Amino acid sequence: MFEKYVIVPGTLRNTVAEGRSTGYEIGVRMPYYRGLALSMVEDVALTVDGVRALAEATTVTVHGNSYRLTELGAVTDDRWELGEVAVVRVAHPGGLAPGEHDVEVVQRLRISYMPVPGGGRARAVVELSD
Amino acid sequence: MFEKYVIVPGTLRNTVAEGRSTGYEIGVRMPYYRGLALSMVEDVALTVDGVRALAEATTVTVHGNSYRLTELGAVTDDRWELGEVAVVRVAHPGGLAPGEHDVEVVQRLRISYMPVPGGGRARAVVELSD
Amino acid sequence: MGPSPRGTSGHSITRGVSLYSFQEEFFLRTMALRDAVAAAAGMGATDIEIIPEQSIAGFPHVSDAWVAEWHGLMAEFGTRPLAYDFFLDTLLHPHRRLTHEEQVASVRRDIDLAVRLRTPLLRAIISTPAAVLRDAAPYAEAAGVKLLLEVHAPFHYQHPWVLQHLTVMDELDSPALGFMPDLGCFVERFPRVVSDRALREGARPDLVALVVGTYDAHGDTHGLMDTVTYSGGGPVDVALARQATHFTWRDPRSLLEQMHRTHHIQAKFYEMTEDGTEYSIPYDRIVDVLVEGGYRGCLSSEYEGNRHIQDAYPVDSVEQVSRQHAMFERLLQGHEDGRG
Amino acid sequence: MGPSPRGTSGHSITRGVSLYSFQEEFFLRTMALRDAVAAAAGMGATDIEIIPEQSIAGFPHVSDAWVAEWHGLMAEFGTRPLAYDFFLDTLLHPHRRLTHEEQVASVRRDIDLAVRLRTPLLRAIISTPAAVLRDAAPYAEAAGVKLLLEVHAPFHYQHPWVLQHLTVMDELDSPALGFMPDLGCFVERFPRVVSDRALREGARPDLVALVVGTYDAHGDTHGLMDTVTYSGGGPVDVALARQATHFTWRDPRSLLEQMHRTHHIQAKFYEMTEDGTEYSIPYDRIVDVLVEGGYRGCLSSEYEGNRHIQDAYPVDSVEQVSRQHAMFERLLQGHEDGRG
Ligand SMILES: [Mn+2]
Ligand SMILES: [Mn+2]
Repeated sequence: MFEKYVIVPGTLRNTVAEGRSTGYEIGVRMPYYRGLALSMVEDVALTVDGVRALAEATTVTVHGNSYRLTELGAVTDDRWELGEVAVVRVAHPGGLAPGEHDVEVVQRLRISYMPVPGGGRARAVVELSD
Repeated sequence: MFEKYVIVPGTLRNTVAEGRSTGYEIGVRMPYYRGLALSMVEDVALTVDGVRALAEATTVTVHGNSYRLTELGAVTDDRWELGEVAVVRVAHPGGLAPGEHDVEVVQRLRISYMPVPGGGRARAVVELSD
Repeated sequence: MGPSPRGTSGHSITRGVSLYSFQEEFFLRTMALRDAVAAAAGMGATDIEIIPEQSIAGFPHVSDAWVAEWHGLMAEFGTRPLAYDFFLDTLLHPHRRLTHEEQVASVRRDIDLAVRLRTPLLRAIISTPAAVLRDAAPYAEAAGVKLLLEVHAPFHYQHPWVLQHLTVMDELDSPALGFMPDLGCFVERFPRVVSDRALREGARPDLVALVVGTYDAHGDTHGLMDTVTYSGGGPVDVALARQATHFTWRDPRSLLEQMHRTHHIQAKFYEMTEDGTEYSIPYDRIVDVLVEGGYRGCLSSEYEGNRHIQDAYPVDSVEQVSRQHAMFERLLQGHEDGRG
Repeated sequence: MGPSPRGTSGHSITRGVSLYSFQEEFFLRTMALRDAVAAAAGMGATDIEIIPEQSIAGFPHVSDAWVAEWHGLMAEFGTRPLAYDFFLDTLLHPHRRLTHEEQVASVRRDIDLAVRLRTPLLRAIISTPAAVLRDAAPYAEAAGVKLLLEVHAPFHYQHPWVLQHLTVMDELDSPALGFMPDLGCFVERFPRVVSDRALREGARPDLVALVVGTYDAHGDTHGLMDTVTYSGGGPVDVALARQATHFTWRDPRSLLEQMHRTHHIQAKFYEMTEDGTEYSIPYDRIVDVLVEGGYRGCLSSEYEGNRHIQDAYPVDSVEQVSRQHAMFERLLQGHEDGRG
């Protein structure tokens, strides 16, 4: 469901602090037909060019509010809305090289009425934007 | 099936070369009711005290024949027999400390008549033997 | 509060749209709430069903301004709020399940919001325990709303889970409890939008034919995944076989069993064809059964085909829902001569 | 080569033991082949079924010495080799499936070994494609052996997969092709060894009762996993619900449908109770059906309870199989007055 729309083209960028690339970020949608409290987002795992981002190095930002991926379980009072493009940031000193990158996003959602986890896997080649 | 017998007590040992501990080994049985060509053993993943052994650092020895875990896929002419205690060795310089260790073994077997992978998970506290 | 009988006509069935139908457009921001209500009204629907967790950013915090806009839209387009679909996030927290009291509180929260949105019917998701509806019923009764369990495939009125609900309904005999069948229980033919997508993803045509043929013959889907595996099928083929075990076909006459407790119907559909019929669900026979049973309520469109075609085709949910309403009109017309 | 009728008796059914029954003891090296054959003979069984991949180290390379020992054991204990269970490792290689020709070659390899072991019947695992048996049949015919598809739960003679086999059997009309039902198709009651283990692993007693009750009433197990999830069940509860969808119950009279092609029977069982009956499979009615249908062949014990009790109890497969044979004797005795 909605796999095609999970990875948002044109949103892959390096993050920069004091003139240095500290990592990268990309816009990601949730593959589900309603919004969900962040406490039910069990994982948003990014893999770029075969290198999997550590959960500890990942943050998720929805409508301006940033959370560490590892701390989402406690966030019952904020939501990832339907179709909202969240910004997923990964601390990765040096950032990504210019050009195209193979991006994979695996999401695991805890949907109360499903006996198995929700979510899904999306993969796309994305060009690094400035 | 047979989970209880997968990890063989009394078989956890450090491996030693030139007076130094180079890693550890443990006796493991396959949780299945027949023998299987090694090419169908997709994984034998050891985790000791929460540290997962790398596939690249793991070897499997059946009746005296040793194979790298990563190369088992090509071994169609040797088998892990029913109930046979294979020796699983992990390169881990320094080896394990004396005393008890929390050992987990996850096996994945490619069973042709099953739509999902076979194998299973076993866990036990095992004392390091001399 | 219920739908009004049409005087001389032979049925008391109204037409509605669940905004669930426009999930593709909401997701991609190509339609807003106003567009959706306008579209529904444009096809002659009178009733609107809403999934607040889908349509209202910031849920469960809903501003008075939002509510005012909602009622403004209803007035502007001549529609009425009819149903509110609630979820019950029993697994809200990572390491513990909501307690019974927390679950009841969650339903009460939704009742409060339903009162503000003036939706007299609430969809209780099938996973809602019977004891939770039992203990929320008095609150619903006081609020003048109904909690209707959505009987969704693979469930039915003889299923152990639904029997627990029937026991509570029998004991409580509350006007606030009832059912809302989802017509996805009546998939007579395997939806071709699903098998076509599998083919696009590389499924083997002979295995697709096997899965579809077995389903369409209402054959034994037990062991269908194994059969596909034994035949050398890959993950896409096996996934299609798994889907065949998720659809269900049963006789639409089973709708008559609890008609006295049926106050709303979710008219699930996968594909309205160009000739104006649903490819897999026999709406003609279903409407006949509803009229025969004297159903007084809404047929609320629930389009769910988008997820099966979005990989390759543009999704036009408005066109799909419009076709369904043209079909509703045609089928209901046949009962408007007073013979119902 | 087939079982010999008993002259004046009313049936032509022999008793056998599949060495599958002693998998626990073989696995743990507490019994060797000789012990197993001696045990089978000791309970009056005449026929031995072997799973070479389980019993013969070094398979598929089997020495003449091993074969000589095998026949020596048969002679010593007065038993005869009857059946050879083959597997078909279509997924032998990680990245490709065996070709059709390789699959046929695998079956031929097993036929060659069966000839050496003098087992006239081969169990073709249910996953064997019909085309593979079709193309191996002439070789089997020349070798004087039969390839018998093991019809295992959830399969049956109307199942699409088995229908493919029936088509081949009808077309080829070869004496080398037939069936070997596994009586695990006839699980009337949920095996308590399975539910008891779930309880030991922490399953919720009310959910165990729901799963077992639904199964025993032959109710709808569709949605049982969901029901357990909605009721707050954890992984052990959900796994038990999944198991309820793997067992099957059908009328033992369905055995009559292909009796003319039934040349062997795997007498699967989970628990022989102290009173000498199988807890979940109605062997009394099954034996009646077999006699009524004029079945000429073996009831070959297939004990599969060990995996469900080994976590907590000592496994005594010999005792379990002995009890089953005492039951066979009792039930067959009832038909030895010539009325069959
Ligand atoms: Mn629905
Ligand atoms: Mn069997």
